[in-house]
Amino acid sequence: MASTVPAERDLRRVIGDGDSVPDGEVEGLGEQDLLDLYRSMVLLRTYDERSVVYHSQGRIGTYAIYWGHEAMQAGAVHALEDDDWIFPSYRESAIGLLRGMPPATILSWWRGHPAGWWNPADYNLASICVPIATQVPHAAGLAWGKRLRGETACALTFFGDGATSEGAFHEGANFAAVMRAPLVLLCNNNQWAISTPLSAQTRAEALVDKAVGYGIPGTRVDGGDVLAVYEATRDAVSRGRAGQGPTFIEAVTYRVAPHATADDAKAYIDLERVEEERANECVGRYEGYLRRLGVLGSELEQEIKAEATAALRAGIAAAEAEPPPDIGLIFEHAFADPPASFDHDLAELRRVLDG
Amino acid sequence: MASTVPAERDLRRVIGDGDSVPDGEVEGLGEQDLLDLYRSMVLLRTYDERSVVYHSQGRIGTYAIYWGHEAMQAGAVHALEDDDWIFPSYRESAIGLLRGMPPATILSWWRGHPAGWWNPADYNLASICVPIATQVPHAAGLAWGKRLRGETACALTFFGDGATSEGAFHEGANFAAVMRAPLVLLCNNNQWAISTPLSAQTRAEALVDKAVGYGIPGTRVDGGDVLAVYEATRDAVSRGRAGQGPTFIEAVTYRVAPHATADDAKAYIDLERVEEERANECVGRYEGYLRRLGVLGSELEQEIKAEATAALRAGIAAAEAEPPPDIGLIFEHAFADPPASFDHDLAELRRVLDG
Amino acid sequence: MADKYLVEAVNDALHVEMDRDPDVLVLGEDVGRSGGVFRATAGLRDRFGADRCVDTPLAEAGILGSAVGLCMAGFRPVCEMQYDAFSYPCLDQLITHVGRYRWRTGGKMTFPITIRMPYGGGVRAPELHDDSPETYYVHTPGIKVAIPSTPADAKGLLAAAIRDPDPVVILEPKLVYRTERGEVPDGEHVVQLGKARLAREGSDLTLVAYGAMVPVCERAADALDASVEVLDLRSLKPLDEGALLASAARTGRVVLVQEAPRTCGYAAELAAILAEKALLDLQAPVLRVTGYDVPYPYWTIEDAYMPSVARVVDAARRLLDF
Amino acid sequence: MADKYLVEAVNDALHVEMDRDPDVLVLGEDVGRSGGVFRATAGLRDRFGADRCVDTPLAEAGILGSAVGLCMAGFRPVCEMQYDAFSYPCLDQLITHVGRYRWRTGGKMTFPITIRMPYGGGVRAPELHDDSPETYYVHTPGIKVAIPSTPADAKGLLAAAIRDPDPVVILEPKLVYRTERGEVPDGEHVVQLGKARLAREGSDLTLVAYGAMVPVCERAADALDASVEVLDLRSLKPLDEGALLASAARTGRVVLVQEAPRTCGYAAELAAILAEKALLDLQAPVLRVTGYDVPYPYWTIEDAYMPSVARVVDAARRLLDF
Ligand SMILES: Cc1ncc(C[n+]2csc(CCOP(=O)(O)OP(=O)(O)O)c2C)c(N)n1
Ligand SMILES: Cc1ncc(C[n+]2csc(CCOP(=O)(O)OP(=O)(O)O)c2C)c(N)n1
Ligand SMILES: [Mg+2]
Ligand SMILES: [Mg+2]
Repeated sequence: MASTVPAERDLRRVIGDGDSVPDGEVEGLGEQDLLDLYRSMVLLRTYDERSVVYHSQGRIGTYAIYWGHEAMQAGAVHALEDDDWIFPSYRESAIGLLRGMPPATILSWWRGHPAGWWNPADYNLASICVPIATQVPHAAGLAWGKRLRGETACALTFFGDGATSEGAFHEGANFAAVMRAPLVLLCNNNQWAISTPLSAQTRAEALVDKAVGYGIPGTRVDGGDVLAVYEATRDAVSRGRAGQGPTFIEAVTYRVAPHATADDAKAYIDLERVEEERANECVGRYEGYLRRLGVLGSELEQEIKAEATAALRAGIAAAEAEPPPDIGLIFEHAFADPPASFDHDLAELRRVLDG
Repeated sequence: MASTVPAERDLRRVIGDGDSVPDGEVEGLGEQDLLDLYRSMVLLRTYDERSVVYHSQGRIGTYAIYWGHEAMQAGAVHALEDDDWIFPSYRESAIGLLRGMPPATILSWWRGHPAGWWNPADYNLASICVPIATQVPHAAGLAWGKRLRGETACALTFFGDGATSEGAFHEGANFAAVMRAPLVLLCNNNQWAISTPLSAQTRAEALVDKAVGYGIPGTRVDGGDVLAVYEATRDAVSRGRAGQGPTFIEAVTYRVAPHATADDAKAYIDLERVEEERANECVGRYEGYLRRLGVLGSELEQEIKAEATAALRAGIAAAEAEPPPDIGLIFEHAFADPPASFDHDLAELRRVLDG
Repeated sequence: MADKYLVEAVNDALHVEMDRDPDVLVLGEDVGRSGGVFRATAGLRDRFGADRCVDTPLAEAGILGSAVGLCMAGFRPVCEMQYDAFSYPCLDQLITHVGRYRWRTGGKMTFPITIRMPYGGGVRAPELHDDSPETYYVHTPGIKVAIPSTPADAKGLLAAAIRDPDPVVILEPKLVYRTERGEVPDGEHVVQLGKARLAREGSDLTLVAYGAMVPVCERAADALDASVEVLDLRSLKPLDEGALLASAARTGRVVLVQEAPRTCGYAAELAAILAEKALLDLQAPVLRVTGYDVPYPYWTIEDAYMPSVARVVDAARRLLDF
Repeated sequence: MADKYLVEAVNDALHVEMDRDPDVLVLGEDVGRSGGVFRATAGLRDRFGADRCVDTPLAEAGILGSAVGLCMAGFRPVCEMQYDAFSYPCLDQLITHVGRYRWRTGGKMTFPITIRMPYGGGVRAPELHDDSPETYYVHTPGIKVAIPSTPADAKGLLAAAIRDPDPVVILEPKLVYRTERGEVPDGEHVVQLGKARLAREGSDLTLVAYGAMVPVCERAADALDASVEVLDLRSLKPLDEGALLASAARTGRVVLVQEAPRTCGYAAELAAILAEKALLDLQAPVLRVTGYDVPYPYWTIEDAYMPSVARVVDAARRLLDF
């Protein structure tokens, strides 16, 4: 007998192929909203492409590329209100751009510079999470806390397909379900965990099936379709605000880029598949949609892209203008009231380095 | 759209109620097998009831009572071959009895005496696992290893409803699925984790739903029906031997006893429900079945119960006859080649204690 | 002032602090309906409601991880780990996030998390109910650690932990939960972290301990015909280094007592501090009386494993005769 | 003999040991298809098959927990943790089972598990790719710990770990994975655990280190106008206590160097041993040069955090002038 909480297996799509598959539309999204979404995607894309260049120029350190995931990221965040919280993984390092964070802040993070620190409360955006899946319980706790306070804010957390294998994902998802926390569990199924394919990560036919075990609704969307992601996230958020607890969204994408600038994917990835996916990448798909809708002309497109490029140019300049951090920072911020031994350690360190 | 790996939600049952619900039967189980099952249940029941007495007499330490879970335990183990491995939690501490382990060994474990140590390879039975759910990855590894060796042996692990919330359960279950390990994941859903009810543990309507997320089959049985548990386990084992990987079995029981001798359940449990469940306890149900089948008469019943009582009487005597362990044991068995410092530590300790 | 057992003092602190600050929230396994397996949280659920004394799912990393998120929502979570050895699943969250998140925000966001748990051996329990895990916590940057030995300190240190802007781990000596009894101030009572307690003054030798080892050292002091000082550290991080060095300077002879396995135990840290900063004061080697580098033994022989009065006395005599 | 980088020596050891013993099995994240993020396991999957060099799901507790079961099935699992800080999710399995299971069976069943991981800082990486977690491992009963500093020892210690009947953690200094280069014996090469290496003899002062801190100490020795001994411990547990005490007796001045945070770091254990057993040999305090008790900093300032030649030299001078 089938479970009574069936996960939706069909890929939700809105954008057509400009041919046999017709375009759909998302109720409530006006022209301005559609263009805002586009601006966000372009900004994310520009940040990513510039970062790869900056890395090759030695201007930032190792960088986790997200090329091709812009629709998934922008679609989700646009479905949130500003007081909703975002818990990103390193793969969504630039998501703050969609919350008004200066590119320089994120570039500084990748430059190993403390100017990359921010106060999560300033953007309702948690710090970039490096250990896989460990941000999921944080998001569950925040969402639970908001419910306890009677606030309407929700939380959304991004994590990958590989992350679903971690105990931290499991414990966080279950906590959210049990506490009826308004949380969107957004799984970016790009089908690779570094060199490990999804088939070596799980036997589930679809990651959305995991929702069933937590007794929460799950839905599956084409992660390259920004409007589908937007709609699915909006539905999940409204469920959360209505006190119905968390929702699991599997956004199906593909990692067309190496895991990070340090990684050589050729060793393991199927290059033909990569080419196919690249040809069908999400920004181009959305541009086609907007053009068919007559909302985007090449002039506006150029203008938006120029804006983004300018923002990044200014961003890297600002990041590089940051003065080198003082080593005193080593001893700051670990505690509100650092022990006296820290002063002694710092004094000694300065003496040694100066002499 | 429904998941393609639906978990079976209906409770599998074989034993009727001697009234409107007719008795079923399990193909392949002869009279002798039915009586062997009964003997095992009686032995487990006797061990448990005697242990509670021994504890009250101060002859064993704190003890985790399993009264009412005998059908779940015996049904599962009888479906295994001797070379299949068992990974118990503390709740199945006496499961070794069904593998020929002397009661004295288990009683010694609860007496905090090293005579309670055993070599898992002697019984294909792992040590009693105290930290919740942490035995699940062990069982997955053993089962995976057996497959790698081309052996037909499977593994079965017992864990509770509360255990399903732990990351260790999740990681172990997923490993087993991915490695196609011949593992039976047997969840004893007795609906309580100490004082925490199932409703505070998960939002899943049934724990068997968790199977879906791992892409493995799941089935749900009446844990008080020894034949249903036997049959479900036998099916799972044959799936495993056929190379089809793990199966999740939810055995629905109820914890009619306190969590352990130290626990006072009256503070939180529904006593009426406990009475109902006690009235419908598994040994009595099976006795009714055997009588209706004409396989068990009161004479034989008395004989079997007397055997068990004698075994326990001999067991506690043997356990109490164990000489107090020498403190030298503190330094043994941690390493195959203990460091010289251990000799020094022991010598000093003896000197201090003797002088 | 009221006479209380140590575990009652813990319960008292929780009542007072939850009453004082509506943002304080207790979460853990079985802390609510049953009031905790040691009854440390008894009465909280009835008094403050199921939303402020929460029976969580059975998942320690989930408990501590969600506490991080609760802080972001403005709460001050008090997490109970049911037993010492069952806190290990939360070490990953502790090390990678709890100890680092404030730093990660440039000090702009605080994480006032308290983690409290019963710890230590001698209670005749099955394995993994006996550990002394302080090293795992003390070694972790960004984490404070306190271990009370008296009912008054159990209340005061827990209150300090709950009010502290940073994460604090409180290890409660379960062995003496219901044997150590003493006067506990009514109402608000805070014992500042980082201040040791001179349990007994002396001039010949110093016994340094914390938690359940303090009463052992006091009995050892009684058994010795010498003027023995007993220093109850109370707070391991921050450490009252001044009190340690002052006592070592006074007596020149120091025995460090800890229940945990020896290698890299906290006594090693204390000995290292003495070897660096008190070398010229020392009139004899620094001795450690500790648990051994083995799995905590079965309880029929656990008393031989635990640092005992006899072992402490023996070490002290060796120093006095040095 | 062949000239190899340290990480190549690790790879060599894995090839030799897997070739030698069909029960040896490598498992971890990305160890197979890609040969590991540092290429330490490169070639193993092609050579020995996907069943003996296994890309596991992304779950460290699952990796170590299933390794326990693999031992019960007669295998000798070699688990890779992708980075130091990503080994923390496996600490629960390590402490509650890996270090105790042999004991739990009365010594009748062995658990020949090797856990290897790159560790340490200085590599200009985002946070949590820089930790030195040895204390968590060394403090845990039933666990052995070794840390090589040369390619030859990287091969020999790993081989010893794989052949050892008990669980061994090998921390590989990733900072020098591809800078330390040296002669590595071909074929089978085993360096017994528990034997320190006198990297350099001297009579005035001893620098004690392991892993990536050994080359730092050697450069510091060069910079000092004194006869400096450099002791490379190689194995932290078991420790070659004799070598430590002998060197301390020779020089009377000891500086202990470790990259990990100071409190309860391994240098504390070494200092405690000296304070107990070498007090009369010591002509000066025992100094520790360590990482600090703070989260490992952002990499723009990590060089100031890491124990440097300058800091070691400074500590040494203070002792020489004492
Ligand atoms: C706990 C932990 N283990 C290992 C790693 C190393 N690591 C970084 S990214 C990665 C793969 C993650 O895959 P996935 O979850 O699918 O996210 P994606 O990188 O594809 O976005 C691994 C293993 C880590 N960061 N944290
Ligand atoms: C990791 C861990 N956390 C906490 C405990 C304490 N504890 C012992 S039994 C128990 C409840 C277990 O409930 P369940 O899994 O349903 O098994 P049951 O006792 O009902 O058989 C808890 C929390 C433990 N043993 N291990
Ligand atoms: Mg992925
Ligand atoms: Mg239960």
